[in-house]
Amino acid sequence: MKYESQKVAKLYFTAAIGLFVGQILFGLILGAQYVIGDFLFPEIPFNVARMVHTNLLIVWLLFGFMGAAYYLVPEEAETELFAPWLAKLMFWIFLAAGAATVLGYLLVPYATLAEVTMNDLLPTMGREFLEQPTITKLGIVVVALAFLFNIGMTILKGRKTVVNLVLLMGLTGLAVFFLFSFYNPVNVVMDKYYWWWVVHLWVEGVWELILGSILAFILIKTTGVDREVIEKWLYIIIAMTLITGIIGTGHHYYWIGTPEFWQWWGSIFSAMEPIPFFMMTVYAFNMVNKRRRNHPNKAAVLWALGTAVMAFLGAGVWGFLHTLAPVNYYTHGTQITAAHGHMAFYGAYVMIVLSMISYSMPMMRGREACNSARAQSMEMWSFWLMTISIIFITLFLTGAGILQVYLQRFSDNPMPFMVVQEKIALFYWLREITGFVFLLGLVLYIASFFVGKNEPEATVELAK
Amino acid sequence: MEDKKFIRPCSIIFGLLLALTVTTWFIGTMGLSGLQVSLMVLGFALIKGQLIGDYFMGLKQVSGFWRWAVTLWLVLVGSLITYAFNITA
Amino acid sequence: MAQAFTKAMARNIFYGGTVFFFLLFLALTFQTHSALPDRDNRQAINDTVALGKKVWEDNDCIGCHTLLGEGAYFAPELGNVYKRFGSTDAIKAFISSRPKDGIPGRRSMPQFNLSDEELTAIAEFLKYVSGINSANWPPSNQG
Amino acid sequence: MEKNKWPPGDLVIWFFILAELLVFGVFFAAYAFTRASNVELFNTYQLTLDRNAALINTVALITSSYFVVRAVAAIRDNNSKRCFHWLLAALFMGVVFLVVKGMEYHHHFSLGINLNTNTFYMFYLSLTFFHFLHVILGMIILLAVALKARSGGYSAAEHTGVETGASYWHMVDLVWMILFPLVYVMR
Repeated sequence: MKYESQKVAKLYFTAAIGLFVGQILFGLILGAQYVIGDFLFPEIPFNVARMVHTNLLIVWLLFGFMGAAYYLVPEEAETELFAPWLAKLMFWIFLAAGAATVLGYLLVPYATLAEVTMNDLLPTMGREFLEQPTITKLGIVVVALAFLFNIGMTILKGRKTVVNLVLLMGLTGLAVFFLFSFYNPVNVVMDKYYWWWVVHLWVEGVWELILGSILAFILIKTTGVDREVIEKWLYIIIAMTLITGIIGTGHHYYWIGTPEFWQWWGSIFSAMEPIPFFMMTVYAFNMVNKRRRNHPNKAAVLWALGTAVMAFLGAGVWGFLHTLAPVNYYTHGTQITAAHGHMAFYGAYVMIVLSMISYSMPMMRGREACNSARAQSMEMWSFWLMTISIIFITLFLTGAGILQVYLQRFSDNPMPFMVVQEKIALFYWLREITGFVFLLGLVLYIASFFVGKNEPEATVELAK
Repeated sequence: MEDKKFIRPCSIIFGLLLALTVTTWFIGTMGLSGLQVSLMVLGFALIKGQLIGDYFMGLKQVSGFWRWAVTLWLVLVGSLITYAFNITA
Repeated sequence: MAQAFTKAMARNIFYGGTVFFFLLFLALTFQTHSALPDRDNRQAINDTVALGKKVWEDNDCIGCHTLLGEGAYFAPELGNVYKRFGSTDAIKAFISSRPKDGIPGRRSMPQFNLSDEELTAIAEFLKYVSGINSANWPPSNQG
Repeated sequence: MEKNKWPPGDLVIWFFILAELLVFGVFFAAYAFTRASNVELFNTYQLTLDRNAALINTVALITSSYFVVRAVAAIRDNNSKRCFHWLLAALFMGVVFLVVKGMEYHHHFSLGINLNTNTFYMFYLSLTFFHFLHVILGMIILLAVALKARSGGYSAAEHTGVETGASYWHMVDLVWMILFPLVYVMR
């Protein structure tokens, strides 16, 4: 860490981890409700718990991205952050808005929340992932603008590196496409069409720019490979991402009333979406193999390599499984989608944020380069526990999905939804149990921040 | 001179490409149809593709993977199309 | 050649490719808009349907159900529920008869205490959605 | 003659060319296999296409590609001016392609044909329009190269840019070599 103002990232990362815990706890509640239907009913109905689960995920990832940006941008630009006070102010505003929104979900019925936040003036609520009250959405826009201003000004006054530019483009895209969440016509097809401009163009578009630039930063720092080489590959990977991903949006336009040419355009382009993820895996391993030095923060390197692999598996392979229109005809809106969603979000976005935290947190907490060997070892245990858990969760949901597709849609006598759900309950039980293992991994992860504090830093020799 | 070595074959290839194109067009305007005709036309197209790759793109002077990149593509696309036309005939 | 490939060229392809494919995406979006009037059942949209969509959103129905396959996978697909139930009355009866404390041990839909007007509206909204041309999806009536 | 390790131009463009060929290849296969289950429909509507226009366009693209070859030869001879002129000629043939194709589109659109008319037109329009956009992109690249050539930006020693643009343009030509018989002639 070279600049004092980078430390503002610590706030963001701390909040991110806290909200991550909340997300997982609500995930466990949801998993339980899948098998014990009346669990916590009617106090916390499924839809409320799900809103909390998904919204916390989005918010903590945004905290993570912002924290990563506040840490990375000054270092790359070789200058102090333009306005650290603004970063701190926006942190508290964002945290307060997020907390108030989640409390709103939990404490009053959703319809009441819609009423008191005057949703009727500009109705934007009640759509998947965009459940936040309109006023919260406006708050997000304000926070995002202030954040972009702060980051943009820092880059403007300092050195302009590719990592910074790509990150800035990704974050700007994130803010721009979020604006489509304010468009909500009565026409359901139009509503859905532009809803995907937020959701798809985020996770399969601009977020991948953010992911790519953070990964590039960590690789530059930990491997010592020439910046030119890493930046070149970064450009190629994000070029492939957007070339395939923009038209790839079409894989959401098969069955929602949009014209049928999308079945072709969507299938062809989205089938190529795994290519950039595959390139990212090859590139990450290549760079680590070509490393000029051994970085003592072994845990951070593990997270970074893990991101590359799991993003390819979750987003690439599991996405490809059901992206072709003839397959998607049967799998659309089943547990297959849920399986893909879990591994893709964990592999691509959760892991990149945790990589960045792993790399930067020791330095912000006063270490020279990394944590003690004991803390790192515990962190790596948590890596394996969480990663293997998510793989099994994905496999169980995939199993559930295949059976669901067969019983409910493919067989000669399709069965009703609820009957099928009971027949596949075994998979849901296994998923829930695995969820607890994931929680254990998360507990270890947090514990790793508190062990070995008084022990010396790991050295390269020890870390080998 | 290097220049001539490069241009002369390309000029001949240019003539060949034109001839094959006109033949294809002629078959089209005659309204000929059927599997044999289709495959012949496809064959012309694959030859044209190979010539463009070898001479215009200059892959003939390259060794290794890239030497055969275009050829590989032509073979793949050619066989898929051939297969698709075969199952209907 | 000094270098097999350059950063400048990689950058150009990133910018060029992105602009190119985004423009193509806009062109396809334009095509989509011109095709929608024949597919999206917009002639069925009226004030009741609009109110129905508001009821749908204000109660976060998508948090449990899917609509045309999008949403949560906890409860049945509703894009075709009008066809599955056969009438708006059946939909209204189902929603209004949900027990307040749920059904012991089973997944239950909350009792939303909707007014008669809201009940009619949500049923009409679901009827409108069932008229959208979804390219023959879902594969079976069960959703 | 000793062989090169890398194809002409910047290697990045070749990755891009490979990706593009992949997309077009999949599109071609999709056309062929969809046709297999709709032979009659495809054969009927194929007759509504203008093969003469397609001939002109094929010739235009081949000629244009050949001109680009001459441009590359010129710059290898260290003749920037001649390189610029050949590129202009190539661009002119590109314009011919766009005009002729534009007239075809005008004809179809005035009949109210669009992507949603039927499966054949969906493919015909998707494939040709996707290619049409590539022609435009290729021309933009060629124009940039031509302008740089005119200002003396290339030499016999360093002309990677010319070769890069040329390679991309040949790819646009190559794809059309398959597209033309597949969509206009084979039945």
